[in-house]
Amino acid sequence: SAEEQAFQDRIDRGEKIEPKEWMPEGYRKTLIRQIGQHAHSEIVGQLPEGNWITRAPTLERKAILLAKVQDEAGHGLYLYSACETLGVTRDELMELLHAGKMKYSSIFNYPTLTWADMGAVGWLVDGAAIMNQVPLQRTSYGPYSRAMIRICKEESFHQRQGYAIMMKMASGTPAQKKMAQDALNRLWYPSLMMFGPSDKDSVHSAQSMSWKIKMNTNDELRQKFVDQTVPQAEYLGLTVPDPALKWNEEKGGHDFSEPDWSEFYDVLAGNGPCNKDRLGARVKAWDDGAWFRDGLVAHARKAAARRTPAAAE
Amino acid sequence: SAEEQAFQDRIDRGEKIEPKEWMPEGYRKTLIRQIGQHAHSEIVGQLPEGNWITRAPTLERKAILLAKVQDEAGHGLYLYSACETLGVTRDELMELLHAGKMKYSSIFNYPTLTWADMGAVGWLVDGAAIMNQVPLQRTSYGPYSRAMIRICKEESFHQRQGYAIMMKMASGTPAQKKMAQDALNRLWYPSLMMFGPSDKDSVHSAQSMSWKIKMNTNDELRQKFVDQTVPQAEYLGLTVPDPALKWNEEKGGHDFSEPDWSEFYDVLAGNGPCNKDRLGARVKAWDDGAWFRDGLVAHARKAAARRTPAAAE
Amino acid sequence: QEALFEALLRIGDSTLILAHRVSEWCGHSPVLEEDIGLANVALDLIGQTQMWLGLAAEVEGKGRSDNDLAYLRDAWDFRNLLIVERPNGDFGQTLMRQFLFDAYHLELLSALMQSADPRVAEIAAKAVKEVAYHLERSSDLVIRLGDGSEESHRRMQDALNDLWPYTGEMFLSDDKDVTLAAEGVMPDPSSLRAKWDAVVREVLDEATLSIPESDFAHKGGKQGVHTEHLGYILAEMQFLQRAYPGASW
Amino acid sequence: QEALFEALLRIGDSTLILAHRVSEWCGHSPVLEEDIGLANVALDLIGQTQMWLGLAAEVEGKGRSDNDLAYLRDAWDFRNLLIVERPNGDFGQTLMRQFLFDAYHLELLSALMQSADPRVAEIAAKAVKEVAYHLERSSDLVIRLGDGSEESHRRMQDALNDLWPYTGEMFLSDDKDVTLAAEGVMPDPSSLRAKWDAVVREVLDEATLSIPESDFAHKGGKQGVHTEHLGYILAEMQFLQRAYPGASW
Repeated sequence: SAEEQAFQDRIDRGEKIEPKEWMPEGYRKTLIRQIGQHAHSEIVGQLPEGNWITRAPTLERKAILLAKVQDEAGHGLYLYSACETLGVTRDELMELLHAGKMKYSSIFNYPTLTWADMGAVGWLVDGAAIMNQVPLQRTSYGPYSRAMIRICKEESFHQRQGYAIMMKMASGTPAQKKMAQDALNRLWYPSLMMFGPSDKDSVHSAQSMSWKIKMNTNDELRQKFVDQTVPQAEYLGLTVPDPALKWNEEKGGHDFSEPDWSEFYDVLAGNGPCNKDRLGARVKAWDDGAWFRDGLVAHARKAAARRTPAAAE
Repeated sequence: SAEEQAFQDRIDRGEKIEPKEWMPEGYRKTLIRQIGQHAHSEIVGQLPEGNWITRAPTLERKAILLAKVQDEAGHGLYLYSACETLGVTRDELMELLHAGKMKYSSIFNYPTLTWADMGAVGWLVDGAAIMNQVPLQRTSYGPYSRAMIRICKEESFHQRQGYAIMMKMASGTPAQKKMAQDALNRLWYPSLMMFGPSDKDSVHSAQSMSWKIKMNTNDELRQKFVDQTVPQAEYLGLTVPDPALKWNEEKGGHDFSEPDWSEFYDVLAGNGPCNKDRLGARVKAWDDGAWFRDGLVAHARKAAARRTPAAAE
Repeated sequence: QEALFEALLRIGDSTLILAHRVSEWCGHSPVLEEDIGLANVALDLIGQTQMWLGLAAEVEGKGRSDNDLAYLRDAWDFRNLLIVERPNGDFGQTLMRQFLFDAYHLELLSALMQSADPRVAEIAAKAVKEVAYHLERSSDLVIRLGDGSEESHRRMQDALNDLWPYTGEMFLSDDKDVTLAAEGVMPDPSSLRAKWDAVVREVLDEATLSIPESDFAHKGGKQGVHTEHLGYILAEMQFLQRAYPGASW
Repeated sequence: QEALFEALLRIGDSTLILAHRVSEWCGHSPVLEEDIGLANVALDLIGQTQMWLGLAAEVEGKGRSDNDLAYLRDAWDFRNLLIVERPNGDFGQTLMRQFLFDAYHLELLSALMQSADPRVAEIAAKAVKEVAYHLERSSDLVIRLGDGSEESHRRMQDALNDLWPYTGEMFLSDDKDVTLAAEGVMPDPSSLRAKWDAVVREVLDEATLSIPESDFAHKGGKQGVHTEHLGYILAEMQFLQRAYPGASW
């Protein structure tokens, strides 16, 4: 339609779309799915790292980790707000998450098993997230773009902190070094999966790219991530768990093994190491907290009634 | 009455009273209170020691502690059975406990704070319990007397195990020795309280003694306990936390300080360190387990109905 | 030798961690008879742990004891099945976990009694009677609660659904399993499946419970990749040995 | 000197253990805003712990660090108030514990700002703003939930009843308190009671909650005699430092 053409022209010119402006239903829906999923990932993402807060090995590390997990909750807040500008409430989004009708990033279905995972999550998982998110700062939807700008700033800080933990571990005692290598072994392929399936198997991509909701292909970003991460691993003295990994002079990037995509689809389907525990923890938190939320609503009603006694009659 | 006189004569002759035989209502009630309280003490008594099973320092110690706590549950079982012969059910007794209408031994309202407490509880608490129980093997009520005979055998085994832990601790590292002394410091006076208030303040005593439900006065037993325990503490190289403690040649026993009876009455009134936690844990176990007990009853009904189909019609 | 060491850890760590979980119920179970019954199971499992880890330490030959293995390894060196580290949940979850494990445990021990290694066969022969009783007890309760009240049925079915994905790991073989099976020291885990299936299906049928259809299997425990729960178990279990190194208890 | 060391532990251990309890909620609270709010409180308390235990280590003069004090002492060497080691319970219990402690904490820090020891006064001055905000936040929520729905009122009243017996310890003085009060380094704990009472009563009144009548007070934390909960907290918190002694993180 003409409306759609005008909309696409605006995007092509690099204009930002703002909440009250006209947009195609598909654009709105795709954005809700994408931003909502990102928001859910932030809050579910509190759990694997939250798992080590009470066991952080020093007071400084505990404080840094607490601050990081707090930032993630904050990112969830920005993103839910961005999503709400599209006409869906946070509670609706939560319900969809709890009913299993919306996803969160599958990476959070892997367990955090040693302290080195706090380093590897920051280094690899936040690293991959940033790789995905930096281009989204230029996404076409205004509130989303602005949320991404704030988030990227904090995420790169988190990534540096994660790398600093890896440095400590990799240059520590033999046990610490072993922990660091073990964390890399377990998290390498799941991190590669964070960019989604190979372009040839990826649905929705073309439309999302023309709408500037998606800025790069999955394979482009994955390649970039590998090329950035491999020298960092070398600097740490750790070995990337991929015997096929090799610099390819011709393409100016690394050749590397694909992750096991059957595992990816399994985890997506609910059969990951922690799917049930993660979603179960969120549902329990929500259900156990119902009285708290209801209590606050009840108080607000009473307070309002006291302010305008007429309303109470 | 003549009946009462005949009953008292039997007791005086050393005869045992058996369940179906006539007995004064007061005798029955006093026995229910005393045996029920003793049964409750066994099951609440699982908690302070159960607190260290998952943290026992070696596999052998863990096994010994598990076996001990299991024995306590077993003692509870004998005693509830003995009590049931007096016309009250175990469930009724449980409800009285949970409603705070029946007591358990106040000693279990003290926390177990270090591994040495596993030694001190065996040595002092079981030691005091045995001192109370040995004479009760000769009590006038048959089922109670027989239960006490079984229990005393196991308890003295527990006491030796407790003392063995104390030996290890007292001859161990400085930290272990300190733990042992600390446990003695905390548990000495509560153990003395286990014999009940001083004879001059003790109610029900005379009647219970003539019925041979109570065989010795509180003060007699307390003196005996002190005289037995002091040399054991000396052998361990530990100091009884009582500066007034002294051998009195004339009376052939130790002089010692009375425990703080106001603390005793406070704890009895519910204001001990763990009263709420202990009773709360038992009530929670009972409430959480309701579906389990109901399920078993439902199954038994179904099974009975299947056996005699007529009953189901 | 190294394969045998690992295989012994797989058994001994499983009995140790299950004993830990079971013993958490001490004093908190729904009836006094269960307090006694569970303590008895935990006690048997600890005794078996002492034998398996004792033999593992001997096979390793580095001067470590059963206690050293139990108290001074971190999670990644543990080789227990994931199912035994699952949280206790309600009593139904605990019972179902016990039943599913007991049925496997009994088949395993029965096979181990034929081990070419007499030390292994001897331990298995000692443990098998205890475990036959564990299975008798847990089967009986699973049947009564599955075919009990509506609520008890629902809870047992939920427990089965939650735990089923943790049973597949019992029957997965890796290189070490293959090596030891070839030597006749240990059975190939996959060879235990048919009998386990038969026992489990019979009991669950009688309990009126439905076996979940998914055959997804959590795995990793046997290779030292555990759930997030194990770290907490060990922090608690090992505290005294860690905080007071070298002390004798 | 020894009295000062002890007094600093009493403050620093209380902030440390409370931070631990609060941080257990991370990712599990009833709304996202509370996840953020609680993490913030925990973060402030950890920062304060570093200062208090850092100064304690300096005063002790035995070459220990704040981390050594936090990670390498067993329960009996901890000096925190018992209230901070109470289990989190439902969110109402957590909030009520926070409120009762915040009100005390603010009075304590206000007094410490006048300390004759400038190092103490300096830390107090840094912490007092954070804690004023904690109290503002917890008071507000206690009022809204106490005067909220029937259920939220009931839960807050239950929380108050359960926790009230743990408030008395805040105001008990022992020899060490008396010594330091005489030197003007620390306030006499009993001197903080009146203001605390006033603040707490005002908030609880507005929250329509009734203060329990019993004045029974649990005590012992300040002397190292704790509840059974502290041992479990430390086993978890200290695991890495205990299991990998001497490593740098």
